Amino acid sequence: MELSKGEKLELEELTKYFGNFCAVDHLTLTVQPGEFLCLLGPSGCGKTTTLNMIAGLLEPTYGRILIGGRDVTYLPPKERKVGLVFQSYAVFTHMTVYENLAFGLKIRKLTKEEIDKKVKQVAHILQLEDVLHVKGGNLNLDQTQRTALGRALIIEPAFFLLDEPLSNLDPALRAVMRVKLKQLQKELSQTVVYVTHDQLEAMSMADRIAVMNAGKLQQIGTPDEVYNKPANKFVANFIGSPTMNFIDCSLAEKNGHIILDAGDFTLDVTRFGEILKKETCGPEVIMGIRPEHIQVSREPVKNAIKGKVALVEPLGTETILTMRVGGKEIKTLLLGTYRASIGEELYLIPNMDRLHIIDKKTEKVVV
Amino acid sequence: MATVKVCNLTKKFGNKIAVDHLSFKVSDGEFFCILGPPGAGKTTILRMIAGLEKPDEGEIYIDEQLVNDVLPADRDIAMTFQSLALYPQWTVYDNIAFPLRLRKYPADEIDKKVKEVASLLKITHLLNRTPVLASGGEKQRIAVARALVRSPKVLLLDEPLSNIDALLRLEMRGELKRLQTELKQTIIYATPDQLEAMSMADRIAVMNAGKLQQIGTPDEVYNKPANKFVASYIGSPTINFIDCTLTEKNGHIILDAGEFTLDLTNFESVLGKELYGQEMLMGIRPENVQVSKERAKNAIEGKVVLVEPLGRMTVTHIVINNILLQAICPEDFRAEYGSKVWVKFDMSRLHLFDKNTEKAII
Amino acid sequence: MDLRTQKKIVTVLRYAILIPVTVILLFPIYWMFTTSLKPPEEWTPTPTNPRIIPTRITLDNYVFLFAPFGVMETFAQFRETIHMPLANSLILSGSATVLALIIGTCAAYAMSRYKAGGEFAPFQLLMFRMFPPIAIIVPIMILYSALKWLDTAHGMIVFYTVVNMPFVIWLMKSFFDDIPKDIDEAAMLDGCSPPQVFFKVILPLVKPGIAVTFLFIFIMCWSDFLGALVLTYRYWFTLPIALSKYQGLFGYLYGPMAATGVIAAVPCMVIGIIIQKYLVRGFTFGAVKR
Amino acid sequence: MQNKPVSWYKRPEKFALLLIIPLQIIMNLVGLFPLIAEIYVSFTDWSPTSGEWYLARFIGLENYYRVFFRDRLFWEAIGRTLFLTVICVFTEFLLGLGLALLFTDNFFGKRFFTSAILLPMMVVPAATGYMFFMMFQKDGPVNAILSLITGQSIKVDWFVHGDTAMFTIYLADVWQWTPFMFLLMLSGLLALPQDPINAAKVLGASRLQVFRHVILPMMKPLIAIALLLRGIEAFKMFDAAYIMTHGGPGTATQTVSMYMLEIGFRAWRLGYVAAEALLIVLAMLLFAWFIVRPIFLKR
Repeated sequence: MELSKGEKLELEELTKYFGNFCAVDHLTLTVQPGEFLCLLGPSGCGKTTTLNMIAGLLEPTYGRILIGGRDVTYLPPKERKVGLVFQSYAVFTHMTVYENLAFGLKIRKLTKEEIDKKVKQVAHILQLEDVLHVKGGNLNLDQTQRTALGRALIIEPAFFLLDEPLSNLDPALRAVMRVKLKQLQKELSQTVVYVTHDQLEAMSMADRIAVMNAGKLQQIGTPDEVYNKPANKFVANFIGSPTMNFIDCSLAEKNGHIILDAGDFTLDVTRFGEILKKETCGPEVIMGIRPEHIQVSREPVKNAIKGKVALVEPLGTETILTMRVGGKEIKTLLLGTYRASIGEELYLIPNMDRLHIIDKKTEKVVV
Repeated sequence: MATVKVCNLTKKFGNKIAVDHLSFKVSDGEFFCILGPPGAGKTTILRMIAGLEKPDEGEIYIDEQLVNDVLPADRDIAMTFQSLALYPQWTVYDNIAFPLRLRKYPADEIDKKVKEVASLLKITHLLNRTPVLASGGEKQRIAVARALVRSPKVLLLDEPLSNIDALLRLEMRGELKRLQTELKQTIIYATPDQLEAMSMADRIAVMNAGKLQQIGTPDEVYNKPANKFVASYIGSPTINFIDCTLTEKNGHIILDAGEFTLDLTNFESVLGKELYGQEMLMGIRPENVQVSKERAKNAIEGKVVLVEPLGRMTVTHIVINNILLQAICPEDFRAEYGSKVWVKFDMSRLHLFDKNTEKAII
Repeated sequence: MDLRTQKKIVTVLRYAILIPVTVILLFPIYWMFTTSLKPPEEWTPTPTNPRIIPTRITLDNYVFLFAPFGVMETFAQFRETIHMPLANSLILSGSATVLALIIGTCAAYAMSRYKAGGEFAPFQLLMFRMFPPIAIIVPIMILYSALKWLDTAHGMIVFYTVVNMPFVIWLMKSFFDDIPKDIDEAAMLDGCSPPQVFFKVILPLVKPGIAVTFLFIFIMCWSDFLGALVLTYRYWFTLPIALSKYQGLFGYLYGPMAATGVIAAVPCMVIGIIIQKYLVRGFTFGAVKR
Repeated sequence: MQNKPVSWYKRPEKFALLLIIPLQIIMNLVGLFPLIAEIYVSFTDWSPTSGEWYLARFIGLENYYRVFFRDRLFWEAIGRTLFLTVICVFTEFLLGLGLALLFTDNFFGKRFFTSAILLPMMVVPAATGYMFFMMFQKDGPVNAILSLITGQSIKVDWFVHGDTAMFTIYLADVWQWTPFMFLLMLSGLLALPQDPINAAKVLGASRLQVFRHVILPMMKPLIAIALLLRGIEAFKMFDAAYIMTHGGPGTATQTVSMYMLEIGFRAWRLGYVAAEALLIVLAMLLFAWFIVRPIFLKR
């Protein structure tokens, strides 16, 4: 059997209302064949609703869904051939792994021999041969997950929909499964739409990430793009851990220099002058900088910000320092173990190339 | 404020040994973490100290006094539960005031103390509401406030941050640590999350399957793990383990991993002759693996299977034949699936474990 | 088939089944209610007129039951008032329910939290409830005839308390089990002694559960037929017995009989609708929650 | 701290004992003591009309011998009750499950229909008996409606013939207890995890296939409990049936409970009924221990 390759998925203006509540708002996006797309957002952002509409479990209020160019918006799930893997895996606990895998084929009335052949093949790919006759309820998490994958894979789906498939695993296993899943996707060149609220997972696996919030698409781009060039404050805040520092500032011009004034310190941002003039609505802005883009020095340095250590959190691989600058708190992330005592005065050196300036009104990232 | 000492503490549930001859001492004002995976016996330890569970063996001392037979109400210990166990029928104020009322404090003193602790934990605005409607983080604060209000000798916290979302957890972590530093409260804190333990604790007791694995400061357990379990449990991404054997060749001590060998002659002093020929487990943390796209002397060739750009760093998964390695690379490191890279280890940060006993040798 | 067409078909089918089923299910109740309000000439249908809708509504049937004069004088020789059975039902059901609740709630807490009475105690109670009541009544008959408790209020109250005890224990235990044990333990660490935990913290928490159990046990006592049939004869018989007794006396006076039925049935129906959500829990001894 | 004396009732074990003692007293007084008396009485020919129970004549195993070899009516009543139990419970289960399936998603009037369907189970069984007694009279509404539908004059005397009388009892039980099955099945359906059902849909299963292959197997434990509980209750069948037929015509609709009532409390042969009651209790105990307990404890 030649397993089918993934197909293209298009969503056009997809919208879903529950009563007056708009769960998904004019969502338009295209997933290319063989692409790994992550739908990332906090819980309640509409990603599960989107997924249910794609699978055919929910009827959209408005908009179209196309699979491989075919309009499936109002077709029942049966005619869509979507490989859906649930967060809970939803393996049939009363059936053996074999019966689980065979389910989709039995429904389609394939002959016993065909079913047997395909089940054995999929079981081989997913290394499920040893547990074929174990009941679904007696599997461990890892096997359960592979069974769920296999059950979806066997019907030769047009593409895969994965709903937080790793959130039930412990961190160590999660890291391993991330690698395995990604490898499998590459080898079978499947199209995958992967729903998650974990930005780390999205960053590490996706070809492209679609960030959603409150039913709206916030940004779509490669992991590097959403990390380095977030479109707005929401994306900047949601991606990256520990989260980006946000400091309310105002812009002012002094002697031909553009100054970012945070009250307790100022930064010279003349270099962004052109863009700032064009894009901001007023002097009120938010400065955003990731903790990993702030260096720390014990000696005074030019352009550095003086602060006091408020908290030291050694995490082994890295250390988080929380610094108090005037009335504000700024977090910095340093690789390795950094020893500092609480109350100690240190100098913070922000990496100006990595500085973001966000318009306070529109919350758009300007720089 | 008080000290806690447990000696030979043992608890069995049926045939299962939940806690196995555990001894430790927590000094006055210390932030002591009990770290371990689910089922390690963390909660059972806290429950025994609180008096909710009777130990099968061993003694518990609070301030050098044996408390094995003292009712929980009389031990002067406070504990927060994983489920928080707030009283849903009362307001937040009454929840916090309850322990004081039971102790027959005068009303004005209760009022003063409740308000004090509420403002300390920033929940003053919630006092007249029921806890049912509070958010996860707020409930957490209410539970801590209820525990702190009567200044107990010891505060036991059972996975207090496990039910709140990741962002808030980070914030609460800092706040709890600051609170403890301010109040100098003795805290015993149980958690399965190594990051929490590392960032907050003065000392960490790592537990597994009821047995104590190691006690030490965060630095000690991270840099000098006592055995394989501690090494693998602490640190994220997790440490790499590679099966290998120790041999001697021409006066050099050689670690043979099949795909590559390492010269360990520098460690001669700790590697006794009796270890030669033994099966070993080499451990190296991902940050001590250097990856280069260029061939280099003494570097080992491998193939990239996954690049995880995490923003501040890039975790690269590499296979050397059938050995899987994780390495932390600079944030701008990128490589194609399947491309060749060369790997070097930081030999000063190498760990070596006996494969049978899993005890650390280096 | 299109998702939207499928939905329409399902909707049509659903109502096509539900409406006739509901009509059939409600018809007997409807018939009893309307008959209790019909004048004598409309009690029985005729070949041409099934008399489904009464043409004239009257309260005579109820007056006939409560006041021994004035209405339907033709049937005067059959007259029996229902003051006594109604009062008996109220007194016996009320007292037995309170008694069962006090004893049962305490015991259920002890079983839920302290496993008092051993692991099998709750199940033994359940088995007790499985026997046909007639098999339980025989030994009680022996006891009561020895104690001279037959046809007495205290005899009936104790009887109802005992036969409904399994319901109280299982229901209350399921309500206690719903409260995490952590609450008890938190209260203990806050400084409560075990009695204080029970009375100050837990009991107020299960107030809704106690209310539900009270109503449930009340309808169980109120509905009892066999117990009262065997253990009472003259003074303490209850409404269901009255229904059966009068059926022999004036069985074909459908109007007054239907009125008696309505009086017996209404309290249970009202209570049943109030505690609808908990009925499953009650009848399955807390095994199935909703 | 540690030497403070603690009042005895504050010790957890003592307090638990204190809470459960009233239950022990009342259950043993009304449960255990009479049971012992009953066992004794079952070996005598006691009848309350002939004097006190402890003075009755001891006749050894004669009562038991008669139950097993001389009492055709008793075994007929058992057979009849079992037959009724099986067909009633089976019908109620099918109807209840079928109705419950219509209620798994939202539709207009859901609350009304739920309450309407539940109403019959809240009617006092004795009142149900009288309701059906009225309805199935020769000049009652059932005959009238049947006449209206068929156009012929139907005058069935339902309670005069054994078969039709049994049928009315069956109908009354189904009417009263289908709502209970409905409620149980509905709560079971609503508690089912939705993911496996959706998974089956996405894999291409039709509604019927989802029901057969996924919903039904997942409902199995609940169905077992429902059938058991209802079966036990149905076996006790008495109230409504007694009011409708009094076991008649003859003994054609006599259930076990009715038969024992007749022998024990109309003919006053209490020694003999004690033996029968003990046998039934014994049978139920075995049934409970080996069949009910495993199923119930699994929940």
